[in-house]
Amino acid sequence: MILEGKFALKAPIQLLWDTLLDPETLQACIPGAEKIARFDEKTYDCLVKQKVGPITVRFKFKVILVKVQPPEHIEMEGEGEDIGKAGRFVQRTTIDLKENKGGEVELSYNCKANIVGKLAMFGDRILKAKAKKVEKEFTEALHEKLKSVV
Amino acid sequence: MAKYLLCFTVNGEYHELYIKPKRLLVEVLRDDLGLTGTKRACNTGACAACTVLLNGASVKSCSVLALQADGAEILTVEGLADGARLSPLQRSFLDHGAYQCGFCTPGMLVSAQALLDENPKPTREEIREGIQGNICRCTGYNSIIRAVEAVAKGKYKEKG
Amino acid sequence: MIRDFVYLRADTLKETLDILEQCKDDSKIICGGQSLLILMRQGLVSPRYLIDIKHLEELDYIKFSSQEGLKIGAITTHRTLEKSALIKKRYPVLVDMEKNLASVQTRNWGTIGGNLAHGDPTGDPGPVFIALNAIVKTANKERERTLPLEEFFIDFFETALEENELLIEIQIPVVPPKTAVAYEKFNIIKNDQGIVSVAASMTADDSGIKCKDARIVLGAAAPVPKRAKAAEQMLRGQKLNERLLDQAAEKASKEAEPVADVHASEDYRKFLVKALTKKMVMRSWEQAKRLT
Amino acid sequence: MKKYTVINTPVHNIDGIAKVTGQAGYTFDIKLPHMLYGKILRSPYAHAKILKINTRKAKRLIGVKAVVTGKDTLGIKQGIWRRYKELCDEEILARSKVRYIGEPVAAVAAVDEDTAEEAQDLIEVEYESLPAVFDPLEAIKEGAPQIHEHAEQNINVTRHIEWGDVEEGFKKADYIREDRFRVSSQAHVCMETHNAVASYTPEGKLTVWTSTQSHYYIKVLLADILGLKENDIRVISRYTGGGFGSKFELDSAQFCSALLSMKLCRPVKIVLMRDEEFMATKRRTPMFYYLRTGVKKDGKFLAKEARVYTEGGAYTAMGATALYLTGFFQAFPYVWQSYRYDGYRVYTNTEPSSAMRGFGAPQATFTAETQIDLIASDLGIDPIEIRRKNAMYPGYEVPGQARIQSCGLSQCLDKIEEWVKSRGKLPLHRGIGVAAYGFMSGGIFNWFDTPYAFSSALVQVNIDGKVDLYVGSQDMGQGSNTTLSMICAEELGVRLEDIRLHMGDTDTCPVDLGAWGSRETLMQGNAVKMAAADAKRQILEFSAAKLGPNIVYDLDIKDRWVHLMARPERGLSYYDAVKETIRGKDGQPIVGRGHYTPHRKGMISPAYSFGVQAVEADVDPETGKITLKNCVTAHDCGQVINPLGVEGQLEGAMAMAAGYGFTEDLPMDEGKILNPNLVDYKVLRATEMPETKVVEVETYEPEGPFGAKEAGEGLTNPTAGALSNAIYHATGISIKNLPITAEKVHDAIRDRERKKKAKKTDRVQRTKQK
Repeated sequence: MILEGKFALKAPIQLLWDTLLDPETLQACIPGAEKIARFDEKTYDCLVKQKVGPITVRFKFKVILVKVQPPEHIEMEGEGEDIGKAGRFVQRTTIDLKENKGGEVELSYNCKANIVGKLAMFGDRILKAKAKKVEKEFTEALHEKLKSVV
Repeated sequence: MAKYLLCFTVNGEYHELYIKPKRLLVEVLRDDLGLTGTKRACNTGACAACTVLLNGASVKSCSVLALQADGAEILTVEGLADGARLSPLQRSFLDHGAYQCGFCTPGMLVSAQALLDENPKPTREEIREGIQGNICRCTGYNSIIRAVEAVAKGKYKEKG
Repeated sequence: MIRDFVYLRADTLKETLDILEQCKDDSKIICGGQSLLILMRQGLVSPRYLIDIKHLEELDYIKFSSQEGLKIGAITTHRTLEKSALIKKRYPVLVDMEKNLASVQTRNWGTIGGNLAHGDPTGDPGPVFIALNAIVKTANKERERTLPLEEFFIDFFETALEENELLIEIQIPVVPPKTAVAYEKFNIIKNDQGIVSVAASMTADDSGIKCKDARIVLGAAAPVPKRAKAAEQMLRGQKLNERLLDQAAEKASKEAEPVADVHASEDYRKFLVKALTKKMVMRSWEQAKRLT
Repeated sequence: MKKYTVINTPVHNIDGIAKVTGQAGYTFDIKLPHMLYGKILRSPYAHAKILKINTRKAKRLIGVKAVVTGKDTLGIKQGIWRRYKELCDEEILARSKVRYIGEPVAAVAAVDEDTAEEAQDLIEVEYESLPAVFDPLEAIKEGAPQIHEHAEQNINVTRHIEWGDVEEGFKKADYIREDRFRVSSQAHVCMETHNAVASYTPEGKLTVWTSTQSHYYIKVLLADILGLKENDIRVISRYTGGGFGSKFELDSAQFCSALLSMKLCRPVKIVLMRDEEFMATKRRTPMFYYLRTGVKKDGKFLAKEARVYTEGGAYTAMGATALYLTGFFQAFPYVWQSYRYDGYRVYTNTEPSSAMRGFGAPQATFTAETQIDLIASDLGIDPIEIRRKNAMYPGYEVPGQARIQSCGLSQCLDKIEEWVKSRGKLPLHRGIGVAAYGFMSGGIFNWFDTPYAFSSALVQVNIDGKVDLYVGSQDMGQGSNTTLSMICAEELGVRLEDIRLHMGDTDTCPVDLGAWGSRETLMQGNAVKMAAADAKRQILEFSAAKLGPNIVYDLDIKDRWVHLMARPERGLSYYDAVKETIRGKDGQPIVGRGHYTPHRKGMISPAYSFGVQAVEADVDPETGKITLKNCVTAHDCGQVINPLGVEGQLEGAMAMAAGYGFTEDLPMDEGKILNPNLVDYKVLRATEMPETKVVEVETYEPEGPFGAKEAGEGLTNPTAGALSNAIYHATGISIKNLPITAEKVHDAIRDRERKKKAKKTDRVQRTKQK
């Protein structure tokens, strides 16, 4: 499944860039994030809890920054699995920052995510709906967070 | 994990069993009582191969906890015939070729029986709706519908 | 694989609520279990305690009075509703809805309370009961409370039920005069869950010319059964004509927030909402205006 | 005297009573003393290297008896292509690399299913994810990830068929039409999922009970991959709960249970769950089809060019045959002056696509028949007329490919035309679509490299006149047991109830290649007929002395009466004749043997069935929803053996094929099937089935037993095409992308409206400008 979108903020691009890569920002913005730590320069360790009705999953996964071109472009890949073995999660995300006229920065993202395992049995629709919701909450939170920094 | 007492009647025979609460009705029928006529084919409650009658109503035995059948009367495909004497529906299924691989047949027969018990003179449309929950991958259903219709029209009244 | 659990069953509602209070942190209620057991089999839900209420006869009833309307006990099966002469006479739309809800086997064992408490936005009863202005009654050890069904659904598979609460009754208040309700779902395989569904309740004014009230509820078109309030507003107080119907249907389709899946795209679902809204509003209106 | 006393009389299947009473025992029902339960761990990756598998934790779990991985195998790549080793490319338990989501990587045996499942979660597999490719058109591009070392640009197999001068044909054509199609996948959905119980004993013998279409194949393939002798393995399959092509290849349940049992010397049972069945038991081959067709004004077919790319998935499986057959049946059942086919099977990181009922022909028939209606409509010719004009006929030779002997296609067209006319004027938004088709009666291919006859049978007549019939074929619901018993009874001159058929056991039954490619009636039927004739000859030889005819050939048996053909009233009881014969043979029972292997019958099959189907459907112009109303089929299967069986096969095939036409599909996201369950995978239900009618067109097939040929598999060919034509006639819209969902129809109708509107405004504007 593909999630993509963009939004714009009035802020210096470097500041946005730094905030974005900060584990604290991520932990604050990713819904259900229980732990996000930087393992090394390129790797994050994450634990994210998600709930759909009676189903709760905890995804333990690594995110690796495969391509970093400050302050404009990041590509990252992540994968991991639910602690209860309900599914395995793989994602590839690209984020682009672009300075527009008038000091505005446009942030666009494209995330290809895939879940396999028992969870996938539960229904493509619900996973997609949930992902969409998580995406919305994340971008809203990020938007807020970034606004608060600038 | 503690086991619980399950008392129920299956095809007229009374049983008392100690089972784990997570056991499904289909599992107890097949594994504990050896009534393997009842099949299981989807794991999502979608195919109805496991249909049995519970106090006269058709249910999917894969979607009923065995303990919930405590005190109930169950009828499985093995209970349809009386010794060597097949039920009207069974005879009609034979005559109409209403089965092929036979794997869905037990569930199909029980569903059809439930339909006729409730509505002895169903229309063709009602028959279609009555067996709608049961998947058959072989026959294309129409021979099954003809078989049920024949029974409804009284063609199998005489004892077989 | 279903993980082991402790099976709990009490003889009365009161005792059941006591048990629920004690093990609320890690328990699930099972009634018909038609949805729950599938999740448990996948290993997606593994409660420590499973509380069985299937046999609680005190919750198995259909009552009607002209003052209070309809009351349905939570463990009433779909099939009981479908075959009830009372329901057939007074709420034919419910019989229609039930006849097309899943397979006979599921309807024989599954219950109305279980269906609603599962909180599946593709469920059939949700939209119809909301159109009928239904209220749910819940109880915990301490108290009972009621809330509109519309507020009961919170998110995908999430309801307003607290961990220590049980859904015990569904009520349909007295239906205003000259009111009719229609419901239909769109699917390819009959009795399958709807790709989308729409319930519409129309009330005609005394003269039978103008729409006095309208309630339109969309199923499988959002994380919860969703009222198309803007569309309803367009109809209230108006004389119905083709153009207005089209506009209202268009509005309802804009209010829908469907998600694409293997069965249909977002656009197609929105289109279906439009088509079904028009059809259901028309159908219920035609009935409503003729009522006395 | 009636021509036949047994065949052509409707009878219920001989295993019917067992099936309607729930007594029929499937592999799924087997429980052996001391039996363990196995589960298979599968890859969550579409393409990855296996770096390490740690089974320690799993093995430590109480109740777990063994865990096996690719390292415990001989690492032999297997496949039915024993004559073409490069096509044997699947290990079943991957050792170093996985190529699709669902590929087995480890298996565990434990005391019960739950423990095995728990252990599965404790096996730790370290993968290194590799770039993957899912679309065949992407996979053939330069720089695409390479899935197998030996296959550059991921091309697995190519096929070419050509006759006549295609270029010349196009030059002569008055009208040329090009179309592109995308034909989707389909899941088999056998009601009994793939399963096996394997029991290895210290004597070195392995017994495998399994739900299969070919116990002989399974036995030999297991021997190959386990390093055992063929005859140290016994494969038993009494009842098979459905088989539509996926059950004649070796599967993971069979292999893993055998491997575990050999390690433990205990019986191990593995039953695949429904999601595994969807993900990893192979599926119908999706295809990209390009068709270019040239015809005369009057509709005479001149030239056709077909180019096909098939989505092969991760392994060859039986996909190479599907590639060939789709090319062959693309030109069927018509006379083409020239034809050229180029097919490419491409590896992708998806579940392997393989044989499924129709074996490439449904894809061919859908595309060809849809295009024919478009051509007919473009030229203003009646759809049945254009088919009649080009129909194959008895004695026609498909150049270099096949020779048609019996062919009732024209009669089928007549019957269908009659029915279509009887429908009169149709209501609005309703259409009738027609499709013609044909299919083979058993494949001539011996990719398996068996030295045995393709089919053999043994008939033993006992002292009480009862007959034991031993066949190697497999009844998986299609009713071959009954058909074969009827053939035996007819030939021998006894009644059906005199026959006791034995099948599904490699220890006691002679070899037959199994139930696939519609081979049982003709091939196994011929073997049975020959065996019965052999036994009969022995009885007649002894009877001759008593009845005193000129020569033995003047005698016959019918309905248990041995008699002079010229004077049927003169004869003796069959029972007495049998007793005399056995006495005369020094007390030996009467044994007849028969076998069949097609010789000099072209490239494909010894005989072909033909038919025409009409589908009547409603299309809701608003939502695009399709409702099937009627389906009428005229089918030429030669001499009908069991009318009840034929009817059932035809209706069943139609239901499956209709599903293929408008509801069934396996959509994927990066190689992951999105609907691997029966809730989201839409199989037709009783409420969606239209009324069906079957019209038998009898012909006599010289190569078949009593003139019989295929009935049942070929019927999966026409429905999608007939439906697509019905939709076309109802709406004017032709959907070239299966399945024809309501949404696709809806979108096409809206699209057309928009274009019409745009044209109109365009015209209005231009008028204004003027």
